[in-house]
Amino acid sequence: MCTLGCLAGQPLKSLETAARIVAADCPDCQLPGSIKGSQAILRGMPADVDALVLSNDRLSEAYNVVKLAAPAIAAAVRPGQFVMVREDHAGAPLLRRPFSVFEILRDAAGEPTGFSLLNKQVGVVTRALYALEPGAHLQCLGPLGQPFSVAAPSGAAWMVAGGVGLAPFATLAEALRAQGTPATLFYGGRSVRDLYYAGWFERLGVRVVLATEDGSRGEAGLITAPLQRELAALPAATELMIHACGPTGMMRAVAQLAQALGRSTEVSLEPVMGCGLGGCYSCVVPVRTGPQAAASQLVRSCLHGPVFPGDRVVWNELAPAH
Amino acid sequence: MCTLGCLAGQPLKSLETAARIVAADCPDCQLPGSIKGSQAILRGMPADVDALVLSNDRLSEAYNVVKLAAPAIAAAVRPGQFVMVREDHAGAPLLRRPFSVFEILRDAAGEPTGFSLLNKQVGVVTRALYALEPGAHLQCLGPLGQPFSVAAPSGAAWMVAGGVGLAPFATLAEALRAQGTPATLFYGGRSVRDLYYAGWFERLGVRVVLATEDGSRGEAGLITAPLQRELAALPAATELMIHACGPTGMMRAVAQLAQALGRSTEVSLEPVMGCGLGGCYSCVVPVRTGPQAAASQLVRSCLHGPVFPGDRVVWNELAPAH
Amino acid sequence: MLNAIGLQGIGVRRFIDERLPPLRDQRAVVIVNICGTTVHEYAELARILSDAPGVAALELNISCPNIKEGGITFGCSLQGAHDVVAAVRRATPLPVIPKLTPNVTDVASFARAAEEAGADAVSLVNTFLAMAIDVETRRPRLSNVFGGLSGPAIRPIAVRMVYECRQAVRIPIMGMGGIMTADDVVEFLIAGADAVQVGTANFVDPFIWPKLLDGLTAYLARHGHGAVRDIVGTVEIPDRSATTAPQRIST
Amino acid sequence: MLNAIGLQGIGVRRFIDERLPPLRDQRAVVIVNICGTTVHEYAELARILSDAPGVAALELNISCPNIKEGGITFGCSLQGAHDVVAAVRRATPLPVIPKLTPNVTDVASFARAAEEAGADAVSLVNTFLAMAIDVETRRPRLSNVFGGLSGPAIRPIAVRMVYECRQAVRIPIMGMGGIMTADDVVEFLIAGADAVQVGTANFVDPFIWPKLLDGLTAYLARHGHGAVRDIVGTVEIPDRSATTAPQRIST
Ligand SMILES: Cc1cc2nc3c(=O)[nH]c(=O)nc-3n(C[C@H](O)[C@H](O)[C@H](O)COP(=O)(O)OP(=O)(O)OC[C@H]3O[C@@H](n4cnc5c(N)ncnc54)[C@H](O)[C@@H]3O)c2cc1C
Ligand SMILES: Cc1cc2nc3c(=O)[nH]c(=O)nc-3n(C[C@H](O)[C@H](O)[C@H](O)COP(=O)(O)OP(=O)(O)OC[C@H]3O[C@@H](n4cnc5c(N)ncnc54)[C@H](O)[C@@H]3O)c2cc1C
Ligand SMILES: Cc1cc2nc3c(=O)[nH]c(=O)nc-3n(C[C@H](O)[C@H](O)[C@H](O)COP(=O)(O)O)c2cc1C
Ligand SMILES: Cc1cc2nc3c(=O)[nH]c(=O)nc-3n(C[C@H](O)[C@H](O)[C@H](O)COP(=O)(O)O)c2cc1C
Ligand code: FES
Ligand code: FES
Repeated sequence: MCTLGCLAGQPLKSLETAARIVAADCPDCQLPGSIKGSQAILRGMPADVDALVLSNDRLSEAYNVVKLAAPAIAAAVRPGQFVMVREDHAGAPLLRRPFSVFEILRDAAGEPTGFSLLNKQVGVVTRALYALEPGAHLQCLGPLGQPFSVAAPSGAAWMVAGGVGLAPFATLAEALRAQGTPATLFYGGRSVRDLYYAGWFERLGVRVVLATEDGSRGEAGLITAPLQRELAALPAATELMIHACGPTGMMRAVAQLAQALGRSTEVSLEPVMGCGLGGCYSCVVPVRTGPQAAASQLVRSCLHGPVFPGDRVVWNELAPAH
Repeated sequence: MCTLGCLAGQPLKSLETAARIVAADCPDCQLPGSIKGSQAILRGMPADVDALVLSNDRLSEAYNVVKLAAPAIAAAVRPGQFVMVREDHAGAPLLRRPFSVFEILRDAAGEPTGFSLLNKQVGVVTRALYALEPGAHLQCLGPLGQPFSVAAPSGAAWMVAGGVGLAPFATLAEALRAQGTPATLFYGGRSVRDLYYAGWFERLGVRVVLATEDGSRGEAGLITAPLQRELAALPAATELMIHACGPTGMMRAVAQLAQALGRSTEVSLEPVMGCGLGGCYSCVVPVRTGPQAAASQLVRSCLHGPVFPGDRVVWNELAPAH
Repeated sequence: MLNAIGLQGIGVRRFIDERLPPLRDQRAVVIVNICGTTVHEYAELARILSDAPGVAALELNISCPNIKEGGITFGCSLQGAHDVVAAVRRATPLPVIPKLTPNVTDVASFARAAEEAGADAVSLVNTFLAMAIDVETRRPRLSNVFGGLSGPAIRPIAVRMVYECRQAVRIPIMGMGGIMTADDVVEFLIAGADAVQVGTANFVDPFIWPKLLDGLTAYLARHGHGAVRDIVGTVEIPDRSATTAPQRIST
Repeated sequence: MLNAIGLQGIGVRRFIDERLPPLRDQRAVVIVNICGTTVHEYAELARILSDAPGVAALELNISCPNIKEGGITFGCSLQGAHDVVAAVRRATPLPVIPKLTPNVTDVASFARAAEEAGADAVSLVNTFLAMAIDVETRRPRLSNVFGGLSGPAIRPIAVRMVYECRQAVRIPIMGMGGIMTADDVVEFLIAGADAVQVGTANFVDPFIWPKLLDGLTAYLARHGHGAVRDIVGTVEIPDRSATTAPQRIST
């Protein structure tokens, strides 16, 4: 209910001094409410970093990778979490935009110093991110959201990425490799021009399966085709967690394929997000209250996601098929 | 009347194609109206330069000098002309701000390469100009406005500057020296902290007379005191033009002193300007239709000024004495 | 931006004598914006301008927030708006284009009143009545206390109003309010404007015209349209059930 | 920003059971914003909340542009606004604070109607009804077609409305609309707001609260004031004749 904080949240006629203004932490969102005098109690808040742009590598006409100095975020982030980014130029939109943390950058001693964003131009802010020059700054708030669960070492982990949906899997792949979980990346795009960093994952020891709709790299067709074959071939005893990120139609197909074979999935949804902190309710998605439940409710994907169990998402209500 | 151009300035029902849209050059302002097809006829328009910030020299807590690369403007500007500046950051105001061209920057061969601004912090944009770092860019439109008349070599020229009103006199001093006119700068401020570049003018061969209200440099009191003394002492036969720029009260005093002794003045007014091109009418000032005329009219100081004969300004209507 | 410029017109006689001839020489299509303090004055201005060669149409400013008497008082009353338009309609054979104020509860009803009174088109929007205070001096930033808000801030409200009027009347609409880019021009056209005007953007960038025109031409070409009219009012209101993931927030 | 969030409340029962207790534990002063579709529903909500310990006041949302039925229909009719406030007034001993919409011709008359109906204060402004179109798809950017415009764009209009209401009523005013900085807070207070609310800025900068509070405290200290009330409504309307050079434009 606290989409608004009231600077003078007390009986109006007794509003006296700024120092007496007291609001409260409402349990409903992550926006801080508690302000005692001018001493804000902001424990547990994500960091808001004015991150220096170290480099901007343009991969193609649409994709680029921006490296940012932001030790506080890099040290805290877990696979699948995101940052809310603000681009500061005249005419820039007011609201921040959500981006997955892509690579973690480290110094020679292995300490996290920053992270990169894998960006695809689709509108105003993503165009500005594409045009960024080193030396510029980008305001980044994070890490935010619920991370992927990292599968137990005994099992296997498959990642299914469509296009820019690759972004959250760099950190996940590193976490999986760190604990020795065998990892596979199923990675699809329209054409070879939408596939990047396959070598990066291979060097990490991830098995990579590629597909392009136009057949310009890997198997011709949708990535769900090889996924389905391998799923059918996998011994039932092998523990498996499938993580998917990409177009909604792809994630839906992956979740339904897996569910039919009794496999668990986690999908990373990408609704439009206004704040990333639970304050604006722009990002609500319909999820079932239990795995089999008929009842569903709208939950904010910035707080309760962006990662959700695939079988909890009410796909029909999220994005009906055409 | 053309505060607005109409993208489809023709009978509405016949609006057909973008290519057929034709508007017109209205003689009333400098905004271009003539658009034939998509070929704009923009001859005679000032240059709009995305100028690189070469350096920013902070003279004090309030004053600074920003050097800008802008050959097109530097080559065209005449003493007393100004540029409209736009600072491009989120939250920056929409409208540009007027600034006098201060120094002309030249390369080793003497070719104009850019210019500087003498800036004093008073609000949003002037604060941003104070904070500028080299490497940033500033959008500058100019040169604009009517320049000072440069006195004939036979006569003398006096410049009277208050605080940041010094700005238009660097180019005027150079022009006067170039033609051998003896030049004096009367330069006043609250304290020594408001006086800069006196040495710069002296090195150019300009005689400099200083006054500060607190007596911390030069004569104690207002700059109009030494001005009045020297005016009274000047042989009537000596041709003289007095140029003044600074607080309105100072310019008014100078104009009235001079008029009483039959001397000519030019004052550079500083009303708030929204566009600098005659389009918005925010900058109108009351001027007499002739030197002795009782009748006055409102004219736009961006087009017909900022420099006006001191005896034409209707000071009472411009800024009544308190 | 906030302005309290007032109307700086030089008077109808001087306009006809001094401004109109050079415009006529350039074969410009001139729409004259007029403002009066009484119904009679509007009609009189219209009559005088009808006799001047080179005037293509009259825009009636019944919405200037910077003129105490007249202007906005007609713009905020349905009866007043109707009376002014009807009087000017009787006074001139020229196309009559009342310009509506956004400072009303239901702008579409004013468009309807204008159409019923015989307007050939409507223009909208004029500026929003607004105020800014300098916190250091505690004085209003404008000497006039109030001013008119224009520029990009008002665009989403202006687009909504153009869309509402498009549903309400059949006469052409000239849309405006905060146009800064060619995409903004297209947005007004798609919402239902037959033509657009651009004010504030000129002050920020005097080279805005060729940019808008080139951008508009490129947009039409890219989408396979030969004429502006092909996109006028073509906003697609999606069928709720067939929508993709709902978008609840923007910018 | 443009929003069509709708009202995502969890219902009054769950609010009382789940949200209120932890707020009460923190000794928070809770003002509950309620919205109904009939006068009866508003009164019923007020009655239920009056019995729940820990509610300090009720803000009546009679101005939400995102709810078709109710809300805005009360906010745009003087009689409707009066009736809702009067009914809630009878139903509760709690302070009643109707929240006014800016989408009207004369907001001050609504403040007056609220005062006459027994409101303890008024809040203003809610969002402006607005629309944005994606020019590539030609669809409205919001699935809902229309949304509410908030944020810095609307501030000069909101400040004007607070000033107008301050001249019209004696009850306290909660001002809001586009507050992003401490100077903006001060501007609303000087215009006549007794308190302010901040919405959109939270989404852009979750650390906005301490910044606003520190800035407000610094402003008061710098100007020698001990309390917020010392600056409420202190805008100085300059005497025309004694003014310095007139300012006709801003920002
Ligand atoms: C948790 C999360 C992580 C994300 N990670 C990445 C990432 O790593 N790399 C990346 O390039 N993108 C990522 N996105 C998507 C990215 O946030 C949007 O592309 C971006 O917000 C668009 O902003 P814009 O200003 O460029 O587009 P706008 O100009 O605002 O809009 C252009 C078009 O894009 C659509 N759009 C706007 N926001 C989104 C969105 N969130 N998802 C889908 N369509 C949208 C609009 O409806 C419109 O049609 C992520 C989104 C979420 C929610
Ligand atoms: C022809 C011309 C040449 C100028 N040359 C210089 C120069 O070389 N160096 C320099 O530092 N300044 C110069 N000025 C003044 C400068 O334009 C203003 O200080 C500037 O516009 C203030 O912008 P801001 O955003 O910092 O202030 P804002 O935040 O817009 O306003 C802060 C305060 O300054 C006042 N103000 C705004 N504009 C002006 C103005 N034009 N004149 C006086 N007060 C104003 C406002 O009323 C307000 O009280 C010049 C002005 C003109 C018209
Ligand atoms: C400085 C200025 C002067 C204006 N003068 C007039 C006028 O004389 N008559 C009129 O109908 N509208 C006038 N307007 C309103 C504009 O025509 C236009 O309706 C409004 O500014 C919205 O468009 P914009 O955002 O493109 O400026 C003026 C606007 C500005 C900013
Ligand atoms: C996402 C969002 C949700 C809102 N929800 C409500 C609401 O539930 N009730 C209400 O009275 N106003 C609501 N508002 C309006 C705000 O309370 C406020 O009146 C308006 O946004 C102007 O203030 P701002 O510019 O500081 O946001 C909402 C505004 C936004 C942006
Ligand atoms: S609630 Fe604002 S983005 Fe989730
Ligand atoms: S007319 Fe716009 S500044 Fe002079």
